[in-house]
Amino acid sequence: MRSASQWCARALRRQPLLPVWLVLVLALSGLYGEFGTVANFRNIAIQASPLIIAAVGATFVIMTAGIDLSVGSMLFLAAAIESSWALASAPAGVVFAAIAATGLLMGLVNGVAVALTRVPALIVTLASMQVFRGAGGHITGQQNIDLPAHLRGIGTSSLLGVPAPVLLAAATALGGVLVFGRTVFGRYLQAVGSNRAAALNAGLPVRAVTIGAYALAGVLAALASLTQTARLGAVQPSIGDGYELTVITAVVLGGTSLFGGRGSITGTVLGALVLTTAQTGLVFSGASPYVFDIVRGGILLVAVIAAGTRWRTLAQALRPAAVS
Amino acid sequence: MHAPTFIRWTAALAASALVLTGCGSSQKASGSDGSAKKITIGVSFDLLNAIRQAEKSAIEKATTEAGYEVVFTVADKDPQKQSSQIQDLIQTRKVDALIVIAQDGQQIASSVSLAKARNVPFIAIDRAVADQQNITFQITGDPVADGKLSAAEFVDAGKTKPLKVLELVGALTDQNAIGRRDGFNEALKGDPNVTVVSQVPTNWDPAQALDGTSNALQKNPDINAIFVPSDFLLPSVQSALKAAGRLAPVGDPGHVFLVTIDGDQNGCKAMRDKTLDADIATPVDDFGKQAISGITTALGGKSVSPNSVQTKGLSLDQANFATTSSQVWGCDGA
Amino acid sequence: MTAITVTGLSKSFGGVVAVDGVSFTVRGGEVVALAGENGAGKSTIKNIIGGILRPDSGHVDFGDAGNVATVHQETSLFPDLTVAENILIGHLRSSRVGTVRPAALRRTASVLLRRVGAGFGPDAVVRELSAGRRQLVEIAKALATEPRAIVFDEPTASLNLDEREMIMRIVEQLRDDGVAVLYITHYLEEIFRLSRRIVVMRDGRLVADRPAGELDRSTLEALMVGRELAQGYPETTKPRQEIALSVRDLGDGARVEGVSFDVAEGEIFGLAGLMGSGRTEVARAIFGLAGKIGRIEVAGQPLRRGDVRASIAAGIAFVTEDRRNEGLFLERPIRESLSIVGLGSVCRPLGWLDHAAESRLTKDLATAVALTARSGQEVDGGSLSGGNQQKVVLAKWLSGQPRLIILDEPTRGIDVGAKAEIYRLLADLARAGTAVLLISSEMEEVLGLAHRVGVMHDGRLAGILDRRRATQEAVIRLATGGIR
Amino acid sequence: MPESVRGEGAVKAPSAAPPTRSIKPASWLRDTARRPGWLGDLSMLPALVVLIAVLSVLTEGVLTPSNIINVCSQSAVVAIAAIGATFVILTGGIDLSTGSVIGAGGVTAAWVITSTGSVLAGAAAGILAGTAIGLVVGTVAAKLPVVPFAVTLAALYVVSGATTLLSHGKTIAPVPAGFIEFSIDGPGGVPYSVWLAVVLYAVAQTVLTRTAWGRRVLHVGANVEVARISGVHVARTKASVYAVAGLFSAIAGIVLTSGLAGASASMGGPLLLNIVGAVVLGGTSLFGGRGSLLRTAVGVLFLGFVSNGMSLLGLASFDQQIITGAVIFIAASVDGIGRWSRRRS
Repeated sequence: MRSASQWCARALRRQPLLPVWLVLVLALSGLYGEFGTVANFRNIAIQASPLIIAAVGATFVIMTAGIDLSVGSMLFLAAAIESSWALASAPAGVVFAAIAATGLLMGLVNGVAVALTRVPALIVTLASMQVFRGAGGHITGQQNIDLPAHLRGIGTSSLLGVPAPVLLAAATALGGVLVFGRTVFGRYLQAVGSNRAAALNAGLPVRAVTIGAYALAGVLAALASLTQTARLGAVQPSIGDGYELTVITAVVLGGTSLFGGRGSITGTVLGALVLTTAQTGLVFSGASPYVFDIVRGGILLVAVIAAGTRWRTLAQALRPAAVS
Repeated sequence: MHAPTFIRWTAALAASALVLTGCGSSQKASGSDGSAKKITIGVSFDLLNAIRQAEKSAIEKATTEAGYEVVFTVADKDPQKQSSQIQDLIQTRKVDALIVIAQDGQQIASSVSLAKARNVPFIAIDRAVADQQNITFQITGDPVADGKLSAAEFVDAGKTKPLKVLELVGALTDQNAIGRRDGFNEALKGDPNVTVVSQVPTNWDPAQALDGTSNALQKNPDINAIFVPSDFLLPSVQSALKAAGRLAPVGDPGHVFLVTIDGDQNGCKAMRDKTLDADIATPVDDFGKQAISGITTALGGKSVSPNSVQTKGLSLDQANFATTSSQVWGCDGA
Repeated sequence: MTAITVTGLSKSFGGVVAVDGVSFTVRGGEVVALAGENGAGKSTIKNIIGGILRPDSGHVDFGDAGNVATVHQETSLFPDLTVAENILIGHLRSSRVGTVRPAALRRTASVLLRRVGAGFGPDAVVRELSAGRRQLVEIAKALATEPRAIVFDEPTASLNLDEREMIMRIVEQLRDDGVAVLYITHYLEEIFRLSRRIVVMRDGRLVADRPAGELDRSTLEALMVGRELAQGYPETTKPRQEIALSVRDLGDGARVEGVSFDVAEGEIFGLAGLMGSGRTEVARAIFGLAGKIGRIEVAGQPLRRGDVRASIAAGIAFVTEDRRNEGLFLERPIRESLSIVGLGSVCRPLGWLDHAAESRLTKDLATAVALTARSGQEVDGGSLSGGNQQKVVLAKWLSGQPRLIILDEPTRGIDVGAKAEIYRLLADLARAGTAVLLISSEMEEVLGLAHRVGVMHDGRLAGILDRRRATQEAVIRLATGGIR
Repeated sequence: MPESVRGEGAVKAPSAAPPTRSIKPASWLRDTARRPGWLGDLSMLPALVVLIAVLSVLTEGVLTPSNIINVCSQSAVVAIAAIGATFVILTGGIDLSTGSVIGAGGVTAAWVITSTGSVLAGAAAGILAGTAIGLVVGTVAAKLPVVPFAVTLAALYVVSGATTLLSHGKTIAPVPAGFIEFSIDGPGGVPYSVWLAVVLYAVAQTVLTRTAWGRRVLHVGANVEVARISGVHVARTKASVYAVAGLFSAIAGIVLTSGLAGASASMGGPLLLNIVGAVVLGGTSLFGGRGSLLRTAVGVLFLGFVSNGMSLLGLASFDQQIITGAVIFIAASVDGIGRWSRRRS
């Protein structure tokens, strides 16, 4: 009993967002009868899936004290490749592999540029955001392209009653937790974000780790694209427009520090869930969609201030490390 | 110091080379400006999507027939960019006439006055502009009428079975979206058989349309009809229906009654596949033809009359599909 | 059994020669000290040996040692990782698939921690450790490679006496185990205690490589500086009657409480104590950087709590212990660091800056502290040597009329020449009537300069000794909790 | 008051004369100590010249006076907003809410103009609204333990959501013809908006280099702890910088309203990338403490010519995106390499 309550207390300290989310869910279920149904939770889970997948990738990047503004454009370019491949009516497996490769390539472009030049990640990904979206426009010719049925499959199929997008998101989250907590790469990520100069001094493969983080983010953005387009059933030029800010919001909401070194995958998943739940709740309430922007901003601000004290100490601790 | 300087200049050269190669090919495509006499028409689009591509082809077809040249620019939904591009077209490219699809009917006003000041005929198509006095000619669809035409389909269907309607709304900042919504709602007012049970804003975003439809179907399971204000939201809606287990072809008792507007390839295909009940097609070809004839008139020194035309959409439904589909732009290539 | 052989090393940075043809050897089982002023080229040598820099010419050979480990000066740890992860960061790959086994990590780390005599476990997050403990983690990390040769770069720079003693014992232990040790430090007593041979560098060249027994303190200093230094500390005059600073029952709400003392105008009041005894916290509380409990008066006027600007307005100046991060702008011209405090005095209405007045002011300030920056006042602060940086920090406070100047470790990590100039400056300030609160880990410096010495122990002021009674033994007795 | 310098008499001058190094006249350009500051600020100018040269070869009309005026007038809005962004970035912060404040300021101004008919009242209201928003954002960013990226991201959502909500998503128009004229014509055929931008740059650059506030902005960005300990009111400086950013965003919003003959909540959104891009392209460090408005001006012109050139070439919009991205990256890395080499030497 005691250890259970201790465990709860520890979980609470580590994930202060968990009770926030639970309260949100309970409140909305109390307010709207149809909210608290299994079907609706299933809906929320499906809707949150692409965000969770992309945000897990972004967490890796932000963990290295980087930032990736090109997430939305990567989503679009991956979707564009998917649609072009779909035109050639290749089997699903080939298409998926091609998309994963596209994601990897995009992530590598970002990662190599960030790791090997002295240009800040903000600018690198600001630039690649334009380039990827432009390339996607090239491929699609700015047309709406319907996906063939076998590619829509993962959007609607399910395994043991769990929808495929949710399975994918869960697998991504689990994989993220494992990579982050149980691999050398995960430790290196944290080390690079925590004190880059020290990581260089310790002979860690700082560049490789940085490139790896962006590459992972690229692959996961492509995977998010896959789930998103499969659900939409078509590829449209507006896919992923402004998505980067939503993704970053989810990550920051989840308590990952923009200074790097600190954060968690579970936090990110919870961040994505809180955002999606709030959005669904607003649809239930019938409020104007612009209210959602205001609510989202408010949630972000409160979360950031709540986590702020930790950040400030972090910022101070990191200052000496900035001088190499 | 020397090596890095070298690197810097190599990089600068690489940058210029990139711009060169990037631009070189397109310049050839845009044709030579050398043949002085040829009349050049500047075209400024708000964005590029399926319907804009159709409008682009319509304009290209009409200009080729008239023997004019075209320069295309696209503003990517940015009114400031559109205004800059029109400025460039008028003052630097020195085009003879303009065809514009305005990102914002009000904010295009300064471009209209610039064209007026430089004596360049200004033709607005597809989306209405506010400054009617200073434009040469305007041809648009009639969003309110299109909304009403859509509503008529619901009224018809409502006679056999009462309809609980989910109404998707485009962007609240877009006159076309608002017109379609208002026309639709006005025509349904007082009809006992058709009730709008839920209005979902989509911001013209397929993902929002998908999530909004899912949530609305969740909240109101008795929805049995959906009004989709543009064809490009149709795949989202059908995805949501499929996820909710509500996707069934026309005629099936579980079918959710669907009407869309635009008449693009998606819509036409859905009509043919009998998953869509009606599509109000925009007369895209008319836009191109009338715009160019307006330009020819204006360049001839005459004023175009009437200077504003609204063309109604064409109702394509399952009953008239065989006879009418050939007039719908989306069915052309299908 | 030679472990480190350095042959003809040269390295220059953008035309400036940092190291010029340096050769020496370190054998297994001996400690060789590398001495020299700041900027003499020690760090470059260390970085070349550690593999961080590549030499322009010459080479380093490790013989049968195979590899060399480095214990860095500014701890290069990862604040967000645990102690175990930090120690073994270079050895995480414990399985082929690249997964981490936390239990194995912890076990290995514990062994290493015991070896350095650490009294804490492997699971602590480094952020929460004190400077001394971090240094132990740093050493444990170096030991993880089982090195036959270790370079220590100022390992004790930020440590208190106990911790310094502990580090030196570890070094001696390593030496006895047959490890080759290259020891870089500014503390001459450590050099003489530990090393068998001393290698002295000046301006990038090796000027001496002699057995320690052949050198005494003043010869070593002379070798480092290149000229004979004036011996001892400058004369100070008698303090005045007026009380400049009065501290009553001061606390910072955390580690420090009940501290009371007065400093008279023209008095140099030394604050001694072990690292962690609360000296720095007292200084920061007085200056308003930490929350304070109790009462502080400057020239009879009570000081508003926690307000740096009020403290400055009252005439307090504060030279913090961390000049690089709190003292001056490393990436702005030193002119701006010099004028920052006195900026108000060169402002015309509407905040308009009088550039001519500013440059007059900063020239005067630079002259006052004998700043010997070669390229004028438009160079960035980061390009100055440690001693010159410290002079800039001191100078910026002289633009007002400081009633009280607080100096926290003003001579840490700076060369002997600059030290002497700072001592003279302090004495001159006191002679002109400024009260000086001097915090230093170098006991000799406190005893040599201060009129009275307050000794901190465990967050309290254990006692105040006047110059006659302030002996090394008395101070240490108080600092370690003994009775007066 | 250099007379008040202590120790001038009390402290003896050093006995050892500082070693002097003679500097060859030819090397003054390379010597950071001797080179005038503004010269370093123009490090992107060669790139701009190369760009214009390349564009002139590719297409005609680039270097005609009318086209140059076009580029300037098209860049005026981004230029003005980039002034505020430069100050924010100089403190090491970032303001993602710029675009939304442009919308909010413009909509407020347009609303007052359309309801009262007074352009002056409208401009005042818009500026007041923008400055107030900036002050709130800045106060939160300065007083609470939050990072500017997150605060201004939240502000972006809240401000644009609220502006859209309050304007019902509509464009506020029409505005008087004289107000529209502001962006079209002016003395010498150069629109008033361009003159305004030039004047604002001169003022802002002077404020940055010649006032105590400007110095404090640089110092907070260079090292906030040094600034705090030296008596700089850090929180006030930070808050003021965001208020100034709000002020300039609002002015930009009003100029944009004039250029577009109406204001909508969403009109500033697409400009954020150009604004931040221009500041960084100019060479102002994202880490704070280094940069100037001269740099930003060059960055703004650079981006202005890039988009003008592409539009003259009639490039498809996706090609424009690719090239814009590539140019931003290449220009930033060229400058980065330059700074890297300087640091190495």
